Amino acid sequence: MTYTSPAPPTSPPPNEPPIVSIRDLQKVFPVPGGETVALKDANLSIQRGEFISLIGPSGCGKTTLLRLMADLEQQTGGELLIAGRSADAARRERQYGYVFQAPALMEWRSVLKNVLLPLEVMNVPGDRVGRAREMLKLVGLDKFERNYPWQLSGGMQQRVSIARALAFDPPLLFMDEPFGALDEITREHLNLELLRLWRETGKTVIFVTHSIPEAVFLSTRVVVMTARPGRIEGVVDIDLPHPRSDDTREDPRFFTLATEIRELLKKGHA
Amino acid sequence: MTYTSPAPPTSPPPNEPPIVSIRDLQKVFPVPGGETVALKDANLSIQRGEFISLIGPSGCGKTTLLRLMADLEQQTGGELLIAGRSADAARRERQYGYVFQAPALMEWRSVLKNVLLPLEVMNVPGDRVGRAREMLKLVGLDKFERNYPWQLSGGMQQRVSIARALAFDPPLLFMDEPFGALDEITREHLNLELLRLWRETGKTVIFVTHSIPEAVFLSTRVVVMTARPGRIEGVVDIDLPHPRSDDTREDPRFFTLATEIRELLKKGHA
Amino acid sequence: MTTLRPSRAAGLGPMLIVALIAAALYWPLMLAANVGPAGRTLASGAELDCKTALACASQLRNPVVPAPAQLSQGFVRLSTPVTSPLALPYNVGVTAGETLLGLLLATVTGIGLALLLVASRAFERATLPWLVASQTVPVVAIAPMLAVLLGQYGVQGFLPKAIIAAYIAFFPVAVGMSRGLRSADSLHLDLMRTYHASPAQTYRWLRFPASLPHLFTALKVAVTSALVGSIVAEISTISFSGLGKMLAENSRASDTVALWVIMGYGAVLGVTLVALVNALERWVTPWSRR
Amino acid sequence: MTPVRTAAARPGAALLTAAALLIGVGGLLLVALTLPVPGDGTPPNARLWLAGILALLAVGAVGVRGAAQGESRAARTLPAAFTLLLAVLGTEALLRAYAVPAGLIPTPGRVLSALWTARTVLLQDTYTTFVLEALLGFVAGTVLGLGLALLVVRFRFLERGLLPYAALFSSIPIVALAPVIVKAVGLDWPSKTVVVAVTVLFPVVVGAVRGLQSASRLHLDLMHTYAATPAQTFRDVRVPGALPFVFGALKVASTLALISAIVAEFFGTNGHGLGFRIQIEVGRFGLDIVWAAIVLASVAGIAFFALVNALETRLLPRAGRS
Amino acid sequence: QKLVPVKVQLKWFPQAQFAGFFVAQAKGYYKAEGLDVQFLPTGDQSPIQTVATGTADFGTTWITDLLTARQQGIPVVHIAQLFQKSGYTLVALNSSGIKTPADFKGKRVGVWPSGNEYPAVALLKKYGLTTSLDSSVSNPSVQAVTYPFDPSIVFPDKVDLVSAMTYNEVDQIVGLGYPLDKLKIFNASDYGINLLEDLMFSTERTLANKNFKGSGQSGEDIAAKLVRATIKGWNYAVKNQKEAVQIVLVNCGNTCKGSGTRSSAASHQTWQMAEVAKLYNAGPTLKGRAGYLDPATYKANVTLLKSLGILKADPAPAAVTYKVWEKATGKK
Ligand SMILES: Nc1ncnc2c1ncn2[C@@H]1O[C@H](COP(=O)(O)OP(=O)(O)OP(=O)(O)O)[C@@H](O)[C@H]1O
Ligand SMILES: Nc1ncnc2c1ncn2[C@@H]1O[C@H](COP(=O)(O)OP(=O)(O)OP(=O)(O)O)[C@@H](O)[C@H]1O
Ligand SMILES: Cc1ncc(C[n+]2csc(CCO)c2C)c(N)n1
Ligand SMILES: [Mg+2]
Ligand SMILES: [Mg+2]
Repeated sequence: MTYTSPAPPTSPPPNEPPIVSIRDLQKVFPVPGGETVALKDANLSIQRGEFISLIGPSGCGKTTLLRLMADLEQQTGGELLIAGRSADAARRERQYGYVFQAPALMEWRSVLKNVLLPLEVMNVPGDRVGRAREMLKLVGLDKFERNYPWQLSGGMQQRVSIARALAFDPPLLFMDEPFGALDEITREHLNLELLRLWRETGKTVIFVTHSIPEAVFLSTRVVVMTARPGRIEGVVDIDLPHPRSDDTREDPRFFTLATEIRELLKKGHA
Repeated sequence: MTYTSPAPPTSPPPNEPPIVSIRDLQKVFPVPGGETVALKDANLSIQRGEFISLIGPSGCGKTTLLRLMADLEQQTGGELLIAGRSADAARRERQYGYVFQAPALMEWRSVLKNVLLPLEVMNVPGDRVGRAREMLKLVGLDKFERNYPWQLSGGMQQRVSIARALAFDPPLLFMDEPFGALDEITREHLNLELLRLWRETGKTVIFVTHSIPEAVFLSTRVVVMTARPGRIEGVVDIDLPHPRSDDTREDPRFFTLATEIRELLKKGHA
Repeated sequence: MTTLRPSRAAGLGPMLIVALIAAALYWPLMLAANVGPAGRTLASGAELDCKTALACASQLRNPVVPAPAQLSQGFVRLSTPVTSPLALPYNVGVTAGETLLGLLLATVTGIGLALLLVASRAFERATLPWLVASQTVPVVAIAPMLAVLLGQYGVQGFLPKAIIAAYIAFFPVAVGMSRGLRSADSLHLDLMRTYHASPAQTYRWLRFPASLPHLFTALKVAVTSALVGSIVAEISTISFSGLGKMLAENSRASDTVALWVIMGYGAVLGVTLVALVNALERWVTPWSRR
Repeated sequence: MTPVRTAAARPGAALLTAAALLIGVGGLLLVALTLPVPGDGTPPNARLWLAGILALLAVGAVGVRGAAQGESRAARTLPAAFTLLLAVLGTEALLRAYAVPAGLIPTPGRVLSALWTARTVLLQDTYTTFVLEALLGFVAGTVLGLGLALLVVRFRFLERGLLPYAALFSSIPIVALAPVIVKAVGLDWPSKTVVVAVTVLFPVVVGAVRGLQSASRLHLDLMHTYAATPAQTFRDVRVPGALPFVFGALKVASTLALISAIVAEFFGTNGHGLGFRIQIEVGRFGLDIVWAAIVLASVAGIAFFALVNALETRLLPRAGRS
Repeated sequence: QKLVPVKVQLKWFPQAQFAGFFVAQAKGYYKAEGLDVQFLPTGDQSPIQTVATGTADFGTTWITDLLTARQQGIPVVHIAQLFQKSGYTLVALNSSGIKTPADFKGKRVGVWPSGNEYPAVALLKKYGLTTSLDSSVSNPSVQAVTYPFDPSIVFPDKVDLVSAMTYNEVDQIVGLGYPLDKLKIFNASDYGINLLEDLMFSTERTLANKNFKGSGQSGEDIAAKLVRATIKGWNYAVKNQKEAVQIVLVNCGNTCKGSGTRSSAASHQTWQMAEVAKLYNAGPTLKGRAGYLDPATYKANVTLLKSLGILKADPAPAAVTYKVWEKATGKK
């Protein structure tokens, strides 16, 4: 795999607008006999090249926030800019890839063809099949390229969906609990691969996870959310050095940060 | 909540047959142009009152093993006995509850009605609605009883499905990554609740997880599996004292056991 | 859970057993159905080759339900010589041809309409009620008029029947296909949206494949509709051959037994056509397991 | 997710819509009135008028499109009404322009007046065909069909042994079936009711069986773990999942019922019913009454369809988001 | 030379009822006139519709059909009258005790729909009887039922009287096991209801066409040739009935066999040929004017139809032309 422009992580070019800028963002769902406030007064600014993790109790609005940024849902209040433009414009420019919480594979396509989908839709030039195979290899499923989704286990399906999102090499990645259904070994392997990709390509990643260690290990910043109404409880800067490795987890600072996030989470839960 | 018969964990009554006994169990799926060996030469014996975790790489056959025990799939080889009877007989006696990897809620039923389902089907006497509400409270969703499944986040749906499996108080519980989609705080809370339930009721739990700490924290034994063909790589006895609490995680033995499992897993991955 | 579902390759055994039971029940049922008319016919002084109502029940010239011997004679009479344009095999072929052409027309129209219905809310609102209405118009009543209208432009023979067949077959296709096009999973639609796929791309890569199961379900309904349509068309418009033509002729000639034999051929043709659609479905959608 | 465009939100568009509708409908009305009724006076130059009529129809279509914007009640119902109006006026104008004899195709105006002048007979016929034959037959066929579907799903043997024959029977056209049933049951309305019941039966069986078998695998697995009785699985999983399919089949059956009743009347009547009326009037070239009867059949069919539709929305407040 | 293609719509399935046409075709009479004639088989559509829209050039039908069509503005024109007498009957079993039309009161009568019910209605009206076919009557004295032509559907268990053409359905009823001596047959013509049947017609447009299908001949000329050859065919057929039946049998599909499954096509068509010969050999034909529409009979028909309320007024004179017949036969 060859990627160009290895951007320095966490140091955006000066004067560039933040890639994500959120002001007083709000999302209310109407439900029979009332409404659910899924997100309230969210404020956040993300610079190009950051790796942001969203963490928070189940039902606190993480998915909702991602969907708003991806222009899959319309906010009911506040302001949201992606790379200085509207979410809609960013989507039109194919700025981001999205890994859904559920695999969302197309049952009529084989594994390989599922990964090929974005390349075909976007008419990406070059050896598409080669590229798709490369991605499958990355997630350890190169041997399954001819299977259909229903012949895979839950975790395997989720990995295909990760390969699909990476296939067209978008500058921004939204990932909704991508590694939730994976075993720790596979997960750690993919963590490292993701970090390498991020480092080498200068992508911005916005990542939902339930694992505090994972959030600390991967991120430049961790956004901690609280439930009902969903709010941003706090943002923790992860000042661990890059590149990270298995050793990072041994760093005492790692432990401190994890505890800090843990406390924030507990506070949100109460 | 009142439960009778608090059985002493890990000490089955003498002469009782193992609640699960597996010999050379095998499951082969036919796939176009070949077959997938999902499970091979599995041998395992589980005593009443145990808490067994299954852990292993994605696609190694954990779900398959659970489905075989639950009589949802027919083995292609070997022998399988539940409480000395066939899996079919055990199922007919409503010996177990099953939490699927996906929530599998019925979209035409509200949250409360979903939890009520097994009580209605089994014609459980007494205050069913009260019981269902109690279970929803346990998983922190008592405020959502009138919502429909699609109005819940992924993790919330999974919690409803846990409440549903617990509702009819089965002696044996199969749980397929029940906490995978939950945040750490909720997860730890539910871990403790599950352990309490297990301790107080003498249930046998067979639990699939990807989290090594979770497996160690919860189990009496951890079964480590390897992928393709799915095999049992090893079984680790968790000799940590009961009842367990947050302090358990500080126990040096906890760390040793986790590392042991980790090594086994790594071995299986290679 | 494979054990809970019947496999496609279910044996022919049960069908055979049901057929045998039906065969065993046929004789008594036939007698029961015919004994009344036979008795009344005898009572009215008709000269038959039989004396008692029971004896006559199996040899009425125009039975309510024909006797097996009558059926088999009728079958041979109407099926031979096999290559004759007056015999059933050739006429079945003609009707099959009209039906398939009608189905093709119906499929093209139905899919076209479905695209319009799904693409334009204005179109749906303006026309859907009238599409439903078009199906409440009795074809038998308008088929002759339609054939006459087409006839003056030189459209005669095969084509008017196919068009009438298409008239009743397009509707299930349109409804099934629009349901299918709308059946795309919302997560998949979201996915295509994140790719900023054009509507055409969303159709090509998502809506079309997702609609195939619905389309085929509809086609199975449509193919029998088309068959009924072409038979009706043959009866009610100028036709030189076909099952409908034979039905009309034999009904004018009071040949009840022949009607049963032709109906039998029609039913077999219907099942064959449905099986054909099934085979096509399995070929087009290899991913579907069941 | 696209923002909803409403005519109200854009006054310019609303004005344009109104103007287009006015020109389309008013123009056609004017044309229809200017042209002589076929038979009165000299036939006009058809080709010239054709161009004008098509142009007016096109303008009207633009108006209909405009009227369909938004989610108001009017936007839902008016377009269909305007389409009908345009179609009726367009047909009237075309038939006049081409001076088509009333004995071949009557103008909508004549059909309307026939509807009025023959109203008592036609209403009586509608009662016979719609209520006695179609409705009763539909109910009987549906009840039987659902019962059969239950049996078929309950006993797998029947599914394999009987269901294939259902397909066999459903491909027997009514035109072949009706004479046999009329012969067996008689010429009065019950024979038509039986024909309707038989034709309704098969779509209902097939739809219900398909629906009952469409249950999600995971849900069936779940009930399996509860060792639920087949009856319970039925009630809690299969039936809720089957309802959409059953209603789909019922909608098809509702239009089928009416057509079958009419067609069956072609094979013998005691002088009542829309099918009888159509048949007898065709022979007299009273095509205005024929079309009036067809219109009534259509209206009854649509009403029937709408009834089933309303029942569906009532019984299935679908939880799904679109 | 090149033959002019001509399409003729028959009003029923091929059988001896159209023997003259088939004989003319087989003997080459049409070809001799320079015509290439194709017979279109019947369907549920009326011959009027096929001819009026130009799907066929000429057709056969019966008088009521033609005049009611004319009344509804369809410009069809009578050009030749083949059958000079009505073959319409109502048939009862002798055992029913029905002796005269007056006995029909309170009985069930089976009639054919689609305009074929008029002779029965006329007969009943003549005896002061009303039927349920007339929707303005509240207490009809005769219960009429309609059915699709095949008498075996209703006779004798569902109706007391059933419609039958002398040349077809009567023999079908015989085939059901009721020989003629068990039947009471009411011939409509015996009771003064002589609505004329098989006639030839075309449209004003076709007849006025100066260049019929590019043949250089007028529509009227073609019509005359067609009528001439057809009459020649008919004359031959009624004289050589055995041979005519053989020719007919070649033309029929499944329809010639008559009632039920037992009687042979040949014997049924032999009967039919004999019966249609009687209808052909009547009135003007006996005076050597075959194909001529007797103005007196025509007038009587019009009067009858007006009294029944079927015709509201006298038909336009253009409904009938004698020019074609005159051109064909050279007679006046
Ligand atoms: N379509 C909807 N209609 C109504 N309520 C909704 C809808 N979608 C989400 N919600 C509600 O919004 C809140 C936030 O949901 P969201 O899916 O964003 O949570 P989440 O943080 O992703 O949770 P999880 O970790 O469990 O996936 C929840 O309370 C949920 O019930
Ligand atoms: N119905 C099936 N047909 C064919 N292959 C199957 C089927 N179900 C499972 N498999 C295969 O069996 C193997 C084991 O699957 P299983 O679902 O048991 O894995 P798992 O351990 O639960 O994985 P995960 O942690 O990802 O859920 C996988 O390789 C999968 O592809
Ligand atoms: C064999 C035979 N049977 C019935 C008709 C129908 N038909 C034609 S004219 C007419 C009216 C009689 O006055 C009727 C009933 C037919 N043409 N040939
Ligand atoms: Mg979520
Ligand atoms: Mg699994």
